[in-house]
Amino acid sequence: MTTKFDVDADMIRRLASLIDETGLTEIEYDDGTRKIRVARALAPVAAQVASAAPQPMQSGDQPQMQPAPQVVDAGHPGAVTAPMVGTAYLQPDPQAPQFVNVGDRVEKGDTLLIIEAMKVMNQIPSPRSGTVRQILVTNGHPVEYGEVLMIID
Amino acid sequence: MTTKFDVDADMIRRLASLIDETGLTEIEYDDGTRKIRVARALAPVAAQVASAAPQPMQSGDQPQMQPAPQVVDAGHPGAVTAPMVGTAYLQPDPQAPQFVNVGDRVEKGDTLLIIEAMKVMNQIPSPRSGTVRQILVTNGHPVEYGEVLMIID
Amino acid sequence: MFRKILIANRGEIALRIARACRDMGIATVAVHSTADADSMHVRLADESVCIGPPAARDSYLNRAAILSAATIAGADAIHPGLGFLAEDASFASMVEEHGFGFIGPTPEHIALMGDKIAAKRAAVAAGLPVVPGSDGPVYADSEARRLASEIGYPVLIKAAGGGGGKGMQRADGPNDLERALSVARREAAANFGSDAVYLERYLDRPRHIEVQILADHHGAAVHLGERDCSLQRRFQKVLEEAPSPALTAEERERIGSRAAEAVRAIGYRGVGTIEFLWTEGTFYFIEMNTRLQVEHPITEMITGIDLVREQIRVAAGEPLGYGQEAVRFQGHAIECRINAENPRTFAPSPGRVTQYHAPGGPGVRVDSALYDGSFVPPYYDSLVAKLVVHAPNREECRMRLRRALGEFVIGGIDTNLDLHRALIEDGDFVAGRYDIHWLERWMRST
Amino acid sequence: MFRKILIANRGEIALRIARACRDMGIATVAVHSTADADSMHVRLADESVCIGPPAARDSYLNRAAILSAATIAGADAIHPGLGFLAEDASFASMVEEHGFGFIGPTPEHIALMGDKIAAKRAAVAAGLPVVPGSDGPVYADSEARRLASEIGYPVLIKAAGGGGGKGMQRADGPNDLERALSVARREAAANFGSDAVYLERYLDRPRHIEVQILADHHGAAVHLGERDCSLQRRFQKVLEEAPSPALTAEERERIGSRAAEAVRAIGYRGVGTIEFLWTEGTFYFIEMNTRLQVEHPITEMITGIDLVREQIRVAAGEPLGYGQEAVRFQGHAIECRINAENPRTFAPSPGRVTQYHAPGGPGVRVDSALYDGSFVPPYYDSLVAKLVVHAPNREECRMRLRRALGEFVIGGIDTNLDLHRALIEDGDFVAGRYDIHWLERWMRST
Repeated sequence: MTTKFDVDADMIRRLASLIDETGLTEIEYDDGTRKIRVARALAPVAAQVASAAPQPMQSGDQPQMQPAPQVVDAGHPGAVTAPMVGTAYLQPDPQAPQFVNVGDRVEKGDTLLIIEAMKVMNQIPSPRSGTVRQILVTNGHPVEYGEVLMIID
Repeated sequence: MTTKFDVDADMIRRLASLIDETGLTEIEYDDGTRKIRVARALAPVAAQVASAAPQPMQSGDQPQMQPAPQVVDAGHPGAVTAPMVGTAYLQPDPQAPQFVNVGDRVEKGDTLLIIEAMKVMNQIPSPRSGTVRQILVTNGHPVEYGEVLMIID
Repeated sequence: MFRKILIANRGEIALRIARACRDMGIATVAVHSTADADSMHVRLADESVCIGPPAARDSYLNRAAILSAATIAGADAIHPGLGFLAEDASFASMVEEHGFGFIGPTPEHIALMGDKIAAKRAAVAAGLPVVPGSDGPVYADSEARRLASEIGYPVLIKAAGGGGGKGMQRADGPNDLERALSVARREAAANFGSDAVYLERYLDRPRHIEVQILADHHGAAVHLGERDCSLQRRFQKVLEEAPSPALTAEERERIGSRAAEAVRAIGYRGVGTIEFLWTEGTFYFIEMNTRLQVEHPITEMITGIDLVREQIRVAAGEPLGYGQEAVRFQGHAIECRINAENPRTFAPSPGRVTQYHAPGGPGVRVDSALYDGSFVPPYYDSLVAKLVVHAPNREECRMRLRRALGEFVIGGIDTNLDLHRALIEDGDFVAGRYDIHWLERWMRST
Repeated sequence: MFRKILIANRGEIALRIARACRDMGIATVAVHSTADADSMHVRLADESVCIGPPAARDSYLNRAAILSAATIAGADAIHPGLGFLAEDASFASMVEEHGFGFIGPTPEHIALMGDKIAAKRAAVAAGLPVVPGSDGPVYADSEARRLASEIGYPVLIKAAGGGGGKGMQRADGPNDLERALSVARREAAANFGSDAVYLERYLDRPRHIEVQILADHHGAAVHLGERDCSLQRRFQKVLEEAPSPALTAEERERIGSRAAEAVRAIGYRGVGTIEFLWTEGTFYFIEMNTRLQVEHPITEMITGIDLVREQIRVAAGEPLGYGQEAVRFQGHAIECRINAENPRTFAPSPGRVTQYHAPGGPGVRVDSALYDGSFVPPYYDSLVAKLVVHAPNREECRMRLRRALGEFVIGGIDTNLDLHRALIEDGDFVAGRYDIHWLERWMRST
């Protein structure tokens, strides 16, 4: 693990526009010490022909949940990952405010969001105290096991 | 090409006994500047199972023609290679002496051996003037196109 | 017909099912553990969902995660494959309760056949011959003694909840019975949570012969012939062939018809396999597997019927549409199970595949999720490829298999390819002369 | 039976023949140029002999080198494969003069069918329908004018020694005839060393349909059904299927029987293909290929007959052993020719293969000499793989082909995989509605 991870938002924006321009679905860049990967999953078409060629892992539902280029690195020291597969909710109920917002200070154990799996609402606690830097999930959209939900450091 | 090629006979003998000991069919060794490869082709058995795994090219008849570990490098500056496939004869007729022997001085154009192909006796001339260092074919045995026949430098 | 199927499995069988779906124009959802993110079954699916960490109990055996994945992906049916949850009646129930189609039999049939004593009773009721033995669990030693002398020694004591050779003991005579009973009970309790055991006659050197059946939801059922799976090591099948070199045409027809009738009698639906021991012309039911079988491709090769397609079709409620007379058997097929394992110790050999080249040409089929650069994780079964060969007759099939085994290259991990290469050269194998103990004897002698 | 066969070819067809030999227990000798020393056909042979430098005229077309190789290796027969020396009557003669078996027809039959005018006359004599046209070469313009008005415009002027579209000109009316004649004569002289030309009716949008035949040395002959090879680009077949989506069962049976009768009439032996143009229910003989055909696997898939095995068997003098009634057609098969070529310019794309993964699973066969790390040399044909798919009917076959094309990975060189992927989605292809010009029209429009 690197001691400090600095998310270079400009770099990500630049890579995102490169993705737009080139029609690529993924760019990975490794300068020997650091690696950055951006990907944009494609919308599935009915009975599309899958290819055995290496390609970014994609979920057909990801385009809805992550319309923006997705920067996922479960190895990020501030990453909070999904402990289960299910549907993410950022509010306790549709009328209520979000559990947390970007910039909020949270304590270890504070509820960050809910993941619904098998009709059960699972409150996901913060694994550490810190500041919410990024929220990477969209309210009401599915998440996979291990997916980065938030960055808190 | 290296300017001078020194055949290390001891090394070859050592590798040959390693081949015996280990049951390998080929050893290749590259120290960055020099490469040496020794191989012993196996006798074919009827309907043996060929393998798609990389292996030294082998002719089923080679065990007869080259019972000793074979050191072939067509890139050797002194190599004289077979211009056709056929049967090699080192003498003009069975009673006559060999065209050339190891240590002989030959002039460019001197006949080195005969390759019989399609009942035609083709005299193979020396491509250069020099000394016969090695004779790598056995009288009356087949040779492939491109196979090293002799080393003359 | 289903629109989108979630495949609750991994490796070659997940790939096999995905191929059938693609061939039918059905979208697929792969689920995978974090260890399998780059695996072929994920690459070739239309969508994929990561459902948990490497340990199978947290991923491929995680019922809640699989059902959540099916929900968020919008699948309308779930295929359990084989192993993992394929014979878990409670999973089948949950799948149906959540409104998904379960591509397999009813939970009741799964439960029935999962209980070895109940299954044997059902087989008797359906007219199948069984190994002579106790009608149910045997509790008292005195009862065991009386039954054993009726059945005739040697007898086999087997765990009621069992399988895989655990809780199984042989008693050669009355003096040996008490010991065998107590060991079997202890093993049964340790492995299956119940010390219930039952008695069966011990068969000397039988063959393992199983009949593939296929039934729709409307009462139609056919058999697709038998497979000879006698070549086993520690109850694990190593090489299977169809048809069996031992059966006569009359035996084949007779056991096939009885299997199909039995399936109709119990109202079974989907694909299934009825396993028998066979010795000297007599069949003895041992169990029924209520799922697709690893060795199903050899049946596909000799019948030309795509079993996974048929399984999906009937699960969607479609009628079979043909009768037994439409099932034709052509030629001979052999499957070699290629395992990632040490050739001497048989320990699993996980790792990075540094070279992969599958054999090709006529009559050769490879079902494998390996590719050059793929990783065989240490967490799961060591089966990494199935080499299936078809030819007009057994000897041509064996020659073609020899050729295909010679072409197969898997580098970076150890495999049992050499075991298969040697096995098919043995005179007994060439003659088709083997029983369920033959392979272990052969391995000790070579 | 032969003990050791020298395979005088390279690439996938040499591998195909080596596989048949291995399946039969016959030893193989590969010959190769220096460019092919590491190629798969060499790796999988029992023995190999380097016969010359990369240029085909000095290696794979070098008759003396091949015969010397057969002598030193102790082969007892030579299989010429296809292309190179396969239809060279003088090579076939030399092989027999040197005491080797030639796995192919007699030199006389090769020569007969190599002369397009003589072949057409032989076809007429054997009762096959031919395209209306001149009976032989046409020398005077006045004779050409008289014949053309008899045949009816448009007419096609073709080189007597020709093939491959060279020396072929179409004349739409009397005013166009003189120009077309002089161009065709000039091209014929330049390409074939003779300016002899002949006239044929021009058929508008026919299909290319060919019948596979197989005959032994004892007068027995069967047909193995037809292949539809209408999808062509510059006279090169791109995708073939069997059976043809256009023929009725009656047409199939009629043309098959006539082809088998013709073969018996001329005393032909071995495998061969009689090519026809077909339009509105009528067949017109165009030529006969006296060798194995690239697209032979689709016939193998629907008949279950190993054509190369049969070819070797009959060449060794064995009787066919079965009649037409034993030949059964099952399902549908399609072959895609995978070429190493630039997808836009169609220029060959030689180079190092950096990734290779062939599709697998049921109904999928790949004939290819590629492997991960292999090199496609620039000296030879660009065909590098044949993807052959079989299924119970045409639409299932197309769906399975789509799946298999999706699984196929060839990296490092350009291929036409994407062309095939797009082609099989076209509505006309789905409907089986195409003629010999369709593919070029489609490629211009996409």
